[in-house]
Amino acid sequence: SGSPATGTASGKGDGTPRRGGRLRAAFAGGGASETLDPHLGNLFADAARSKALFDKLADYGADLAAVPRLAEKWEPNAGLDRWTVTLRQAEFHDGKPVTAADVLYSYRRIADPEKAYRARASLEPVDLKASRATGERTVEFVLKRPTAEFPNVIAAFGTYIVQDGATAFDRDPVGSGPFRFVSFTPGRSTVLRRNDTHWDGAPHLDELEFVVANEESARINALLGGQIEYAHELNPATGRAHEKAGGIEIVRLRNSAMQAFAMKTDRPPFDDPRVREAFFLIADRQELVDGALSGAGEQGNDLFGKGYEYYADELPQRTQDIGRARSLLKQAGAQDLKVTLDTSSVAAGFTEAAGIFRDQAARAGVTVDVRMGSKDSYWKDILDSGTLCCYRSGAMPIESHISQRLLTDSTTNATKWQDKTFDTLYQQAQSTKDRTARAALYGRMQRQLYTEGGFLVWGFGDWILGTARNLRGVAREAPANTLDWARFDKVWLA
Amino acid sequence: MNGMRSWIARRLLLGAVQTAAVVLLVFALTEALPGDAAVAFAGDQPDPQRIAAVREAMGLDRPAHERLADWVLGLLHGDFGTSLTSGRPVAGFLADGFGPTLLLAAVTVLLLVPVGVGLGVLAARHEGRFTDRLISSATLGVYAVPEFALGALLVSVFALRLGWFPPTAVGYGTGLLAHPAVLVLPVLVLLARPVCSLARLVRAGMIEALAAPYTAHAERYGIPGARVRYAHALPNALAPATQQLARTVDWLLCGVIVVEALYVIPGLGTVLMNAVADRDIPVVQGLAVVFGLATVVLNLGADLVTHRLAPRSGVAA
Amino acid sequence: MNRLRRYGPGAAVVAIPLGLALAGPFLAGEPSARAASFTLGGGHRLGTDFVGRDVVHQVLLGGRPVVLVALAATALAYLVALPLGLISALTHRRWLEEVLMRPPDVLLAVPSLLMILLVAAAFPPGPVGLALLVAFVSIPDAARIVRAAAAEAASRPAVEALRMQGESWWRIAVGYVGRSILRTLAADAGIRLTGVLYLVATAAFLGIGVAPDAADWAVMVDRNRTGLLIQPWAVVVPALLIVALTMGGNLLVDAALQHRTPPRKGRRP
Amino acid sequence: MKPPMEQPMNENPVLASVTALTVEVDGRALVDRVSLRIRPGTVTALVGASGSGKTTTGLALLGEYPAGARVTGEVTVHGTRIGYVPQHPAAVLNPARRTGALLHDMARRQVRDLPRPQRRTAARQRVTEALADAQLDASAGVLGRYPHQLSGGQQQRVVLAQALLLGARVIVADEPTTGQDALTKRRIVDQLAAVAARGIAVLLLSHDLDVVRELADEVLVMRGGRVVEQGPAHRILDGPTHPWTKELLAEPRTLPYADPGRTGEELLTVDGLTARHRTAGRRAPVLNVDRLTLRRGECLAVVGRSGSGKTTLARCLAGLHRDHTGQILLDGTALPRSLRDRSREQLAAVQYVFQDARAAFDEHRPVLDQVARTAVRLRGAGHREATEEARRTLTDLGLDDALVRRAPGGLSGGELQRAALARALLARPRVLVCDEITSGLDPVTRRSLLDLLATLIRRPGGPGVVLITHDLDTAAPATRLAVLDGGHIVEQGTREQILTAPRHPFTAALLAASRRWGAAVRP
Ligand SMILES: Nc1ncnc2c1ncn2[C@@H]1O[C@H](COP(=O)(O)OP(=O)(O)OP(=O)(O)O)[C@@H](O)[C@H]1O
Ligand SMILES: Nc1ncnc2c1ncn2[C@@H]1O[C@H](COP(=O)(O)OP(=O)(O)OP(=O)(O)O)[C@@H](O)[C@H]1O
Ligand SMILES: [Mg+2]
Ligand SMILES: [Mg+2]
Repeated sequence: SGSPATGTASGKGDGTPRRGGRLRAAFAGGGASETLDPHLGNLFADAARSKALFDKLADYGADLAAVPRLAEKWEPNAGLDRWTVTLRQAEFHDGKPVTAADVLYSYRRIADPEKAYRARASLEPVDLKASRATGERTVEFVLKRPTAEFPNVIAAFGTYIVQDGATAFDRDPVGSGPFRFVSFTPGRSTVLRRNDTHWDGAPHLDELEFVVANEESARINALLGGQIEYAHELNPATGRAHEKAGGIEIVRLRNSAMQAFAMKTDRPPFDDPRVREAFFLIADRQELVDGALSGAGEQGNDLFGKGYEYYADELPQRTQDIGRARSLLKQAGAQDLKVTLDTSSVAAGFTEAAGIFRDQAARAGVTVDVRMGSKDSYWKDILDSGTLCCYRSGAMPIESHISQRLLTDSTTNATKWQDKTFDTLYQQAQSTKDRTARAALYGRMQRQLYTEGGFLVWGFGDWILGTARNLRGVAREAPANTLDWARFDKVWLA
Repeated sequence: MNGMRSWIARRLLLGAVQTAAVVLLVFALTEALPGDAAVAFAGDQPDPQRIAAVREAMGLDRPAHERLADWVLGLLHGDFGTSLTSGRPVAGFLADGFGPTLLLAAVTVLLLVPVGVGLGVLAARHEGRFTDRLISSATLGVYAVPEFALGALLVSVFALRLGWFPPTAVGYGTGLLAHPAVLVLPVLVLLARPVCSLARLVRAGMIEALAAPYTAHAERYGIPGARVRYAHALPNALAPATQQLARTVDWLLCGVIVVEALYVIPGLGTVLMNAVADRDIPVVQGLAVVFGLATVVLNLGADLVTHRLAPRSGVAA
Repeated sequence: MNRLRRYGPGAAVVAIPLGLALAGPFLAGEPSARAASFTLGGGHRLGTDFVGRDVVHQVLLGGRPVVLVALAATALAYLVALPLGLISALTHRRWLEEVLMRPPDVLLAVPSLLMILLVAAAFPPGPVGLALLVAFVSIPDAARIVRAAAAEAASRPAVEALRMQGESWWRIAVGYVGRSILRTLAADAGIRLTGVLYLVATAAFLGIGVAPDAADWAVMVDRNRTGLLIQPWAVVVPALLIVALTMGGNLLVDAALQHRTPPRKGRRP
Repeated sequence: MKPPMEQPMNENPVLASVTALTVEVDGRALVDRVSLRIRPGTVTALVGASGSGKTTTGLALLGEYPAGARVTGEVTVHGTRIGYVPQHPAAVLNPARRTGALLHDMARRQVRDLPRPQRRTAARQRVTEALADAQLDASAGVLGRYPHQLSGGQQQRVVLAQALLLGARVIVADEPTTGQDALTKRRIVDQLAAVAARGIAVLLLSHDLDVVRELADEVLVMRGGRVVEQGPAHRILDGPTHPWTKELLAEPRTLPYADPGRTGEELLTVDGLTARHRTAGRRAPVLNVDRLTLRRGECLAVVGRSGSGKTTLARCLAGLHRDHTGQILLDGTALPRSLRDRSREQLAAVQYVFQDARAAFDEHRPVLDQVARTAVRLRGAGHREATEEARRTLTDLGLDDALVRRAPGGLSGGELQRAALARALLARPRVLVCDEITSGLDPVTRRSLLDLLATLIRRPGGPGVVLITHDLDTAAPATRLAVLDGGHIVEQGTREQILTAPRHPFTAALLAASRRWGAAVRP
């Protein structure tokens, strides 16, 4: 068993794993209102903790393709609207086996319309009323429509399997994950201990402690001072400072965060594709990557999912062309264009990118007025209002990106991209069983987005981790949110 | 003490009104902030349906005044309500955050008062001369360095290079008192600014007081220099400094966000930051009560001292 | 002869930041092209800042707003706090004092973070609005200090005598009481000025007043902090300028006030 | 008591000496080649005109000089500390500390050698004794009061107690009795004599020639910074040679201030007044006046023990003391209790001259400007006009132009007192309340000032004057006298009646005490 798709022991020369020890990992956290409910989690810290305590049916590999976890295998029917999932033999921390009933309970809990758990949107294709357990360890999922990408659904963020009937998690959460619960102080620390009977092999560590440190400098200082062994989410500048110094190990998880400007395609001035194209041409992506991400990333090509499965990397890299941008704007009758660019300190690099883009746009005669918004309500605010905003996205399959953001009925369609043919292509892809044929369809959709879409994707940021030199086995190719990211059952302290 | 007592009683009554005003104001401010707990909860998945469901689950669909009234009713029974985001009682949040905050504040104040006052008096004694200039420049210089920079500097020198103190309080949990070394650096950063403001105000008042005839008189009569300065001259210089001290203690009690973040000390400032970010109004309100009361009490205390230091005020025509 | 000794140090220290603030914008010239953020060398004498701009250029531009906004905000705060504190120190009507001083107390208890957040969200103001906001936040504090310092002076027989003469409130309050507490006011204002600077920077980050990437020393210090380890100049230089401004300014004021005290033995009982 | 005269003085060692001391400010000599010697057990008195340099000489002994002064000559002091009773006691009393604070600190240092448990009581004992020596009753809570809660005379006695407690071998006493009534003064003088008898040297600076006569062994007469005559007390006082000394010794004024024929109807009436002071949280009544009136064109003298409530009464009249019941009527209409509520006319109508002139001036502004402001504010005069008038009034009071252009710190006690009077006069008041305005003046200046006051009173439309004084000589020429004791007016009546046929035993005692000073108390 195991995770076939990703090479876990990535670091060459990490040596043979050593058993024992306590790993302390620092994350930015949610403060005193944190909970251990795996379905409630929103933050990276929540995700990492849930991953240690619980398991999902599947998870994402480094290319964001689903890899089986608790699910041993999955089989669709011919119409792709019924999927049978077989569970592997696994047990919860209290010794009870993981059963089909637990899976259905967990999914129904997530989908509870009253509760509005984050993963509910991901489970939307599943008709949970009709789905049923066909055996102790087999579940038949009935889908509302053909869904070729069903494995993405069961690998989605937050779709953890809890025990049938479980409601409270803060006291004594029981999962099937590689670590068992020891103690939890919201906003401060969570202590876990090795689950010797985990189906994927027992972790090397004896104990795992998650500590909360919201300030980046605190995380790096604690790491440098030997108070922790794993610091999540560091600044590019910090990364550069310590990469060569040698005191600690800097790990860059590539392609973790898409950075973009989102243009609302349904309203002036961006309802005119020429204006959108002009904006594509205004951006000097390298300058943005260097300035806003401090060089820690790669240029984007106005498409989501660089390096992921189905990514259209045959499309030529777009570069700045102010002259052409000017003429396109002129054609569109928007020479002295003034737009407001919404930004906020909600994500690293946002305000920087906005400032840099403002200066770039000025060269094409476009006046960009940067407006700082509240970071707490930013995503909601930019969803419907404004015309241009900073946008970013964590890793997810390209299919999920499309279904959540680019269909007419998508719930978080920040570019207001509503295109009948595009929708049709998507549905077509979902009912296509053949992978190559599906890939071709995704390619067509991406080409359309490349020429006239609303996302000006200018870069992909690295996710930077700091680890102690004696921490081994940390995956280096897993974008944030994928299986091997923040995975502590395969690391060890040398 | 009749007049004084009634004055204190009135101030306390006013204090209750003020605290209520603080709570109302904070409630209004948090309500007026864009987004609510549901929006904050939704984060980068602002699916409108989901937000609506969360809103309903949290009871945010009820009108604001109703929620406030409920909360106030609860408060009258000593119940601070429950957090919207976690569903846990707010009182627990306050209790958890209060320990570290109180500890930091207490240690800081214990050091601040002697150092600030001492430096101020020393500078005043040598007004215009080298010592004065040295003290003034040093305190002002430290004052003008932003907290994070000072914090970073202290950590890199004393924690990372020399290894004298731990760089952060990560992993010490609530047992800060058991590890005094953890407190050294945060307290130093916390001291940096108040020491300057206190010393400057003491210096200003002290220059006048030292030049006053009553000080010369005490000196003339053989009272030892230190006693003249601290027991006879200082009381005349202390009123503004007391107000400043009250503000400092208030600031320390209401959470010192930068230092808490820098050294990972989960105090009230962190609780407030998170609660505001989450729009967790009951928690924010609970904090408002605590902060309001702290401010009222501290201001009252400072005013009492001011009054005591200028005994003629109130009698004068 | 003595003048140089007295004013020399303060003037020397404050000259650099003040000179830069005044002349900087004229010396700055056109901005050079952006480079990668937090780099050293490459034609940038002090390296680049968090968005890859030349630090020297930013430093030259960044003094004026700092000096202007901080001065304006401090002055504004005192414009309100001074009368407030003096009225309440000079009145014998308790209720008037309560009416004047209790409401600002409420403001003191409201976390300033919340205040700034709200203003940032509700009506993002320009630099003028920022100065107003920062002044507004400082009023209660300053008023209390004024009140406390003035309490003793306001109850002296000299004030009674002035009243006896039918002297106007302003003359009593500003001409006598204000003058008596000048040193304390100067000490408080001198420090407040610096406090205000950083409040401006915090506010900028939240979107109030100046742009988050504005050329402003305090904003530079705040925003370049992430690069402290690889490109310290972007933080150190503006921070040192602010330190010099604070230190020099206060030392100058100290020196100016020095002669106001008669020599120790000069006062007659 | 006075040491026997026969004792040859030069056998005594010199404790302190001043030789050819010259103190110059801006080229003007405040003290000009003054020499004096102070010997143990003797009282050396400096007398002379107001502004003649007495205080400056006294301070020189303490090593203190005016700001920016050029000093030549020599001052030597053997022994360590010098006790000092300044002319304005309020200035050396710490406004933020209770009066006991310094006394206790001093006493504690003196009992350091005792075993720890006894120190406290011993220190307290010493303080109580010193207070008693200074005629203060420690049990009356004086120690627990702030300086402003004491009357002018009480403040003076506290400062005297400090000097006595110090146990220094030299005491410089600058006008130690000015604020005291005849009875208290008597005891203080006795105390000073006892101090001298213990071998302590006293430098007495005083205008009160009776006190000087009683105490001094040697007298120096000063004028314009110079010593014009010097010698054993009895010789100087009984057989003065210098004309200036003779002038000093001239009889006080006896002519009534007011023209008895011209007193008119009631001008100011105090009706059922009870004034309270807050001490230690209690509001205790300190003054009860059923009825007291001042008629147009008359001078009402208020006399009484120190601390009997005279200043409180004056402050009530002036609207400076709000905490009182009852009414104060001006021309039959009640005056607002606080001067803040009084109209400009009302302010101008009732003017008060503060007992402590130094405390009542703004130390930063020139005296002339401060005096002139009264006319500007209360009578609407122009700035130039007002300054001119101020200058004239001040000159009438013997203060020349150069003097009044200085800040108050540059004026002597008596000079400031006169400036304070001028400030009130510029309002052209209808009621002038004078609180001890002659205490800092030499007999000559005092007489001329009182003459001036009399001229004013006698002028048509002149003010009615309430004259608060401890000096019966000064009170005697008043139209009527009111005698205050313990906050009550025990007796009031015409000068003839009070001075010749006092009805109340307290009045009699006060008169007797004054007579013993040789005061010319006669109708
Ligand atoms: N700082 C000063 N600058 C200039 N002249 C001064 C200063 N201090 C005092 N004088 C002047 O010196 C003279 C002597 O003052 P001094 O106080 O010694 O007089 P005095 O004899 O004590 O008078 P009084 O009896 O009125 O107290 C006065 O004319 C006064 O105006
Ligand atoms: N502000 C005050 N608070 C409390 N008690 C006071 C206050 N002022 C005066 N007293 C007390 O009230 C009494 C009357 O004081 P007042 O000043 O009227 O006396 P006085 O007759 O003017 O005495 P003196 O001749 O010594 O100036 C004194 O016993 C004094 O101690
Ligand atoms: Mg004198
Ligand atoms: Mg009196």
